[in-house]
Amino acid sequence: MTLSSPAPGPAPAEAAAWRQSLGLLWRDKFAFAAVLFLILVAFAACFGPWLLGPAATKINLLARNAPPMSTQLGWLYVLGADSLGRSILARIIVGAQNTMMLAGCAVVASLLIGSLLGFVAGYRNDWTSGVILRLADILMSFPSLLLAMIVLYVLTPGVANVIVVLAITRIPIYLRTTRAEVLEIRERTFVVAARVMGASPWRIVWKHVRPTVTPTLVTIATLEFAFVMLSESSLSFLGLGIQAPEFTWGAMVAQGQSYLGTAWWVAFWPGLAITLTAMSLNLLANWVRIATDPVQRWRLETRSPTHG
Amino acid sequence: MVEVRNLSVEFHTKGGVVPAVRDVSWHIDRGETLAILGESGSGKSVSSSALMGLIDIPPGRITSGEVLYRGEDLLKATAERQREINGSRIAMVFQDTLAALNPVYPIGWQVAETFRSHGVARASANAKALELLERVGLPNAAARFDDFPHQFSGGQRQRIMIAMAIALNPDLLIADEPTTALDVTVQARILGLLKDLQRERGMGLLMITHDLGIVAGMADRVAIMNGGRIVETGTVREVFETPKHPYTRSLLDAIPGRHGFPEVAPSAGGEEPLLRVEALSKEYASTSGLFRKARAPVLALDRVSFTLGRGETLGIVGESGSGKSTLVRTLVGLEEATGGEATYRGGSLLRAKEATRQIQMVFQDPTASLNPRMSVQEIISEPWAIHRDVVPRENWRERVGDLLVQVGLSREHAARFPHQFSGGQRQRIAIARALALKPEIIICDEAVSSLDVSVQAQVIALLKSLKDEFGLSYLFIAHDLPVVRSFADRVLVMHKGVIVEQGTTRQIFTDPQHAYTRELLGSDPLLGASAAA
Amino acid sequence: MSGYVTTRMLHSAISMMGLIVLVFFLARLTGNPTDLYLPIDAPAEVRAAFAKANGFDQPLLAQFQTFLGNLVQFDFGNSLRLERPAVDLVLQAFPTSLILAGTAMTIALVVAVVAGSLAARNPNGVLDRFVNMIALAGASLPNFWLALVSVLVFAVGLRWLPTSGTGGLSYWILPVMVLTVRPCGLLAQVVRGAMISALSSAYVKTARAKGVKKRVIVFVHALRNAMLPIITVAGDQASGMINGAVVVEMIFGFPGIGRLMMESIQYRDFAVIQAGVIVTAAAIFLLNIVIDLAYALLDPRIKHA
Amino acid sequence: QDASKDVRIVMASAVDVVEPCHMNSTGYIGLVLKGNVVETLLKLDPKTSQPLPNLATEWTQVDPTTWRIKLRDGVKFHDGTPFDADAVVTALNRQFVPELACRDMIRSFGSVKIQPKALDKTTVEIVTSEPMPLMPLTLAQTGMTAPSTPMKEASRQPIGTGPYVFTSWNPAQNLVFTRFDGYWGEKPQVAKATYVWRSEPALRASMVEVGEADLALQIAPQDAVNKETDIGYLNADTSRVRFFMDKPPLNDVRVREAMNLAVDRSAFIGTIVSPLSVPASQFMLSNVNGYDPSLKPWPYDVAKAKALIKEAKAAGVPVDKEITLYGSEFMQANLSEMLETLAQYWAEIGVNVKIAMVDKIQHSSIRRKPYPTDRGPTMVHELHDNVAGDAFYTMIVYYTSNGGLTNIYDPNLDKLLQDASVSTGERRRDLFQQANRTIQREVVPDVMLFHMVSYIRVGKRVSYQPDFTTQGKLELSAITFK
Ligand SMILES: Nc1ncnc2c1ncn2[C@@H]1O[C@H](COP(=O)(O)OP(=O)(O)OP(=O)(O)O)[C@@H](O)[C@H]1O
Ligand SMILES: Nc1ncnc2c1ncn2[C@@H]1O[C@H](COP(=O)(O)OP(=O)(O)OP(=O)(O)O)[C@@H](O)[C@H]1O
Ligand SMILES: [Mg+2]
Ligand SMILES: [Mg+2]
Repeated sequence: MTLSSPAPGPAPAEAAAWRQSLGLLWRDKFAFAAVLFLILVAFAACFGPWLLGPAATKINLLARNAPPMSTQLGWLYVLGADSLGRSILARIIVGAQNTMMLAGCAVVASLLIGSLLGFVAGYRNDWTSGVILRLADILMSFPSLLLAMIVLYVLTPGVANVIVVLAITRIPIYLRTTRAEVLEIRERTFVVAARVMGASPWRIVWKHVRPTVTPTLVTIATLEFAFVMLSESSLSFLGLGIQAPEFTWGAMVAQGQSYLGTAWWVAFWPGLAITLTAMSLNLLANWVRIATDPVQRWRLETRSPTHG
Repeated sequence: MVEVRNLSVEFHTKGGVVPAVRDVSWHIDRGETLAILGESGSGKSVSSSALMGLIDIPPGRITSGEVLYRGEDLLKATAERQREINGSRIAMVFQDTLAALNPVYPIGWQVAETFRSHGVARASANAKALELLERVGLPNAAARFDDFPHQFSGGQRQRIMIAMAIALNPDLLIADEPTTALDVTVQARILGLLKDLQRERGMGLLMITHDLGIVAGMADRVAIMNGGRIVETGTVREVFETPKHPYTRSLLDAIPGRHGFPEVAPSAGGEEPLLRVEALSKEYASTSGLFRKARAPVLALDRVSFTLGRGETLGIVGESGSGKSTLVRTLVGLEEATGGEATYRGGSLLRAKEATRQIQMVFQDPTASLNPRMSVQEIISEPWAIHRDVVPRENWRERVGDLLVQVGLSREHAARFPHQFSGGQRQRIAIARALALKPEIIICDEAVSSLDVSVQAQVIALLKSLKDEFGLSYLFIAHDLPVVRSFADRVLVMHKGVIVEQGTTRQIFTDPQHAYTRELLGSDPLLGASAAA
Repeated sequence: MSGYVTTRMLHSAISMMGLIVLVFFLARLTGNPTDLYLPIDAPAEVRAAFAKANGFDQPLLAQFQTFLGNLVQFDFGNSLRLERPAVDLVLQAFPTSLILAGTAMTIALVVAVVAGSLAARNPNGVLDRFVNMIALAGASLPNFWLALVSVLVFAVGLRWLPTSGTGGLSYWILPVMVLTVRPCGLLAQVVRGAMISALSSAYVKTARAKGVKKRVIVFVHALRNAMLPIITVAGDQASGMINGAVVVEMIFGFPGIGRLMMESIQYRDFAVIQAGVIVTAAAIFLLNIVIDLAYALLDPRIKHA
Repeated sequence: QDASKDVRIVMASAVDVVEPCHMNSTGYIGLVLKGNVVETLLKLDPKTSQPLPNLATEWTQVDPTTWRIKLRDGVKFHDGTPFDADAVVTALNRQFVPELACRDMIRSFGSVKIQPKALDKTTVEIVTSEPMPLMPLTLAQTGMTAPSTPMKEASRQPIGTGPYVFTSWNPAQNLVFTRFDGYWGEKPQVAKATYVWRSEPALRASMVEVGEADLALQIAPQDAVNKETDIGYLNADTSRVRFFMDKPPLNDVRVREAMNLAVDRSAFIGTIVSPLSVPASQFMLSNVNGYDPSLKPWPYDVAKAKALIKEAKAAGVPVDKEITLYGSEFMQANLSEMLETLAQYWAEIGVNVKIAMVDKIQHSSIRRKPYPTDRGPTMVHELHDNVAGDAFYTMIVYYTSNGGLTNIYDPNLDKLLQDASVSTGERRRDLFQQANRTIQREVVPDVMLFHMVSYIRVGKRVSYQPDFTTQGKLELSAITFK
């Protein structure tokens, strides 16, 4: 009657699930490298200021714009020095904290608020949805520079306030994406089936709609991570961003751009850090996307040598 | 013409390798019909998909075998060559039509695409598509050419699929359960059409079906599959009259409709019915899109009235597209009625804020009704998560296993995901889910039509025992008249949105009043055969 | 459908009112412009006279009333900085930005759709990895950096293109290119993600069985199903650009709305800020209506409230 | 048309206003108009700051409040009207029209009112409400616009007597001048000048490099690497950090001295500021009347600075209290680098300075009176240029008790400056020099930093020699073709 499939065994324990995820990760070498890099960044963000804080702010006009790949000034200067002779390496490591906090908080905040509103707007499809969407319209057309100016003027220019600016301006993309997807998913038969079972709207959204929307949201969120870092950089470029002596990678790029013609490395390394982080996050997100999709998961599983 | 030799296919899953097809061989000559019969999940769909290069590799893997089409091994053909053959030389009718049709394109466009893909100009492709749709009996084809798949009934979609497949007069047509959603009259017409094509063009037909009646009427030869292997082949007569394999014998024994009529439940009398439907109407408005042309509204239900008593099974039969699904969808609140009233235990169903847990439903399209991201365990236990008081959480795993066994699956399947099952297996999961809440009423929309007869018999036995034990009532939509005959207490006959006749099963089957009912009963291959005998 | 559009227009008009109120009051939180327009050592009387002449001495509500009164007569006020009707300035700058944004978005969308779809055909394959890297690198380059480097390379180094300014077609190439890169990278990713799901669905299998060409399967069958998130994200990017490709316009000396708004914000030129917000918001609202209509057009199952 | 005598000039900021009565207060207006379209009655000798004849040939002070000016004969405005005494009266009166809110009037006349009068066709008499010993310098700033210029609204098509006619203006893109054939003076070489603007210094430099422009103003020091084309010059700006001496620890002179001694100004030169910059001892350039050449910039002496701080600390001064230093990028590019470095120097002697970069508006309101009382110890970075040639224009505003931008309340200094501003000749200079010495040695109201340098890039086709007036005035007649 039933198929003779090898017994899959009872529910795998928590630890086994972990090991299995790790195994899947190991099979995607790109994602694995990405995770290693992100661990490095996280480490820098946690301990950077404590390890290298003074080195990152120590001004040394003699080493101004010192070129990279020279060991004359010591290993801290392998990536060169910025226009005040500060070690770029040290600044990248120390700046990781502000950068990650800024981008992370902004992305998470806008993701949470935006997708929540998007779920409501997509699922209810009545006047609440109208109100939410018109609010999103307002947010989308409110000039972000004016917002930055207002926040920086009314509040003091600090990391938290830049986060507020960036988070607010990025809400609509999550909101609208979530809503668009929900609109489609809510018409699928399995959602309809759940409704017949008597599932509450919240349950339907949480159990059926959310997992289906999540891959798209995760893709967007990782891209937004880069976007937010760069927006912050642009704000710095326009004089509306984070203020010295605080700094982020974005601010470092903005500061370095005036030396593009003479000392490219000042803007290049922090820019590279941004790109690599964004790339790692995205590789990881792609991996998560595949690993959590039962229909796609074989792409990771079948590389397994044991299945040869 | 086509020959399959020693084909084996396996799938990689988290739980290990699933050998779906093992060492299967068969051949079809010009104008010949081969029927593959077999248990649901025995590898019928997979083996035929392999022929067209439709197995995803990986996770699937063709471990051995060859597929010869006019001497050419299709498994070794280039992608371009395979594409040329697909659709024009070998075509396929898929099992689950809602998922198999692209939801965002009009059906006319999709049918015409078969022509366009093989070099027919757009305008003549459209004309030919329309002609085909009319030929397969899609009502009002010209007007509905630009409608979308979700606007059609299950049977109508199936006819659209068939139209798509026979478009280019293929040498070989693989029909995977092509008539499960069709009422017998339409079914007879479609089968007749296929026979004509065979006669005219010498088309080979590979018929995958559960319906022994169809096999008897259509097939030249039969192959019986079980557990991924072909356990028996031969001419229809050989196999039916002298079955060798025990599985074949059990299959033939399970043919429904050979037994007597069920006794009419006496409870239908005095007490107040559970469900009362009065003059229920539903009209699908003309959805004129921004750039879509408007069409006349479809009147899917026209003042339908009936009652359902406690412990009663009400069979609903009728022409495909006559409004059966619409009726039940309206009852559970998925469509808004345009008129009339339905009450459950005296309370209005149509104006209820929440769906009652006492009415559960099994949908016509199993694939679409299961969330692809949930495991079977999660799917079946979901009703308990919604209604917390039914089964305590620590018993879920156990109970899910029980339900799976009850519907003929195994406990191990709980960890798998819907896409890893065959069509019939998915339907069983959906049935298990509906049973989970032990509701008072279960609505089955073609719930057993994609199951092979032995499983079907098993599921129906299960439904019956639940009815006896807990007094469940069923609204049971089916095209398969023998099944209705053996299971239903009373029967409704629908035609073009109207109930043309209702009565006890015995009344309807032995003394049909309405012309349509008579036509219906007359076209059933088995009933017809037995009546003639 | 036209009923829907009318309702939407009506609702948008209400949001527009909200936006105007918001901009009017919030902008005035950023300080009194007197300090920007008078010499730093101007005596108090002169400051007071300036404030009076421009109505800054009135209570905010009174200022708002005046503004609304003028607005209903389509008078958006005069630019403080440029001493010209604000709406003229905005309408002059807007088309430039619109063309810039339109061209950049079109190119970005086409390139992203093609690259993303091809990548999605074989997730984690060679082409996919390649597209991924390029797209991400593109999505994580700062605009200003890209602008300056492209000037250094294409205008100064190779001398193929003019550095900046306006004029013939050649003047548009660099700004459009710089503007295209980021949305293109972003969209390519979104396309890829949505296409992976679409390509694994059952109707794709049907299309294969019909013998539909691979190209058609990808770009006709799957793409249309994947279109919802794509146009949503594209719409977001486009409205960002309509709102002002500030950095690009500033660097390349393009007389667009972004630069105008940036300068107006810096100079607290409230009349221009207001006029600019109203005009860009109108465009963005319209864009969103079109996108919402497109949802229903792309997916017939979606119903509008 | 022959384009060989045309030039293109790329500037840093857009020319979005061309009203000549703002031209001394708003850099770029003067830069394009002054001496090209609109001329002044007198002009200053760039070396000595002495007034020289221009549209006026003679000027005399008849009594303390009356000046008499003799005009050049035969001069015409671009629209053909003759330049005469009536025209001058109209132009002077226009400065005082309230609707125009002329920024130059506020600067050069302050609260003084004037009554100009045409004595005859070429003689004008100006009666002032208070004595104005600096009238010639003022007249070297005031543009003579044609009588047809609208009196109540800002001009969009300035008409003057200069060698160039204001030809076309697209505020979003460019501004074009062409040579005026009826010019009274020598015919300049440049036939047509087009001004464009780009905010990025690197881009301006590139434009000259590829030949899209002939002159790029204000290129960044780090981009000024080509000796042949890039010229650096003192631009009249002097930078300093001003103490708000109302709160401890900044109310203690030892702390202020120590903070001056703690900064190694020479380390900045050639790194953060241009190698041509000069450490400053006073808030004006050496060619300004009243500059004291004997004053030297503060030396770099950490030991002494530490000692002073220690002393102050011993006396109970909270020397390590956090001080906020405000700055604004719009004043000076890369300013935060400079301020960060300063803060590091001060940190070395134990003074705790926090930097706050603010917007232009905030910066202005921090700098000027009335000062809020609720802020902690404060310093502000500022730039000042005195192109008018007399110390008066600096000292009154920045160093007297009544000045709008001062934190000094020193009656002796007030008196000294009061005397100086009404005196003339040698005495005037001596008194101002004395004031400058007092300020540096006794009051110590600021950390004087540098006389700043700008760079321009001059294309291969033309020659141009900038000087300190180039910031506010770029005479096209000074551009010659090679
Ligand atoms: N992607 C997959 N991963 C794992 N197992 C699969 C996958 N696809 C199919 N199977 C398994 O292969 C077996 C054969 O499936 P197939 O679809 O051929 O059955 P079938 O004979 O057509 O049944 P039905 O009559 O119910 O449609 C089933 O047991 C099914 O569970
Ligand atoms: N959303 C819709 N828009 C327009 N017409 C629809 C829609 N859904 C169903 N219909 C039409 O309503 C009629 C009844 O459909 P319904 O699905 O109830 O038929 P059915 O009796 O269940 O048929 P089958 O046995 O083939 O499943 C059909 O003609 C169908 O085409
Ligand atoms: Mg099957
Ligand atoms: Mg149906």
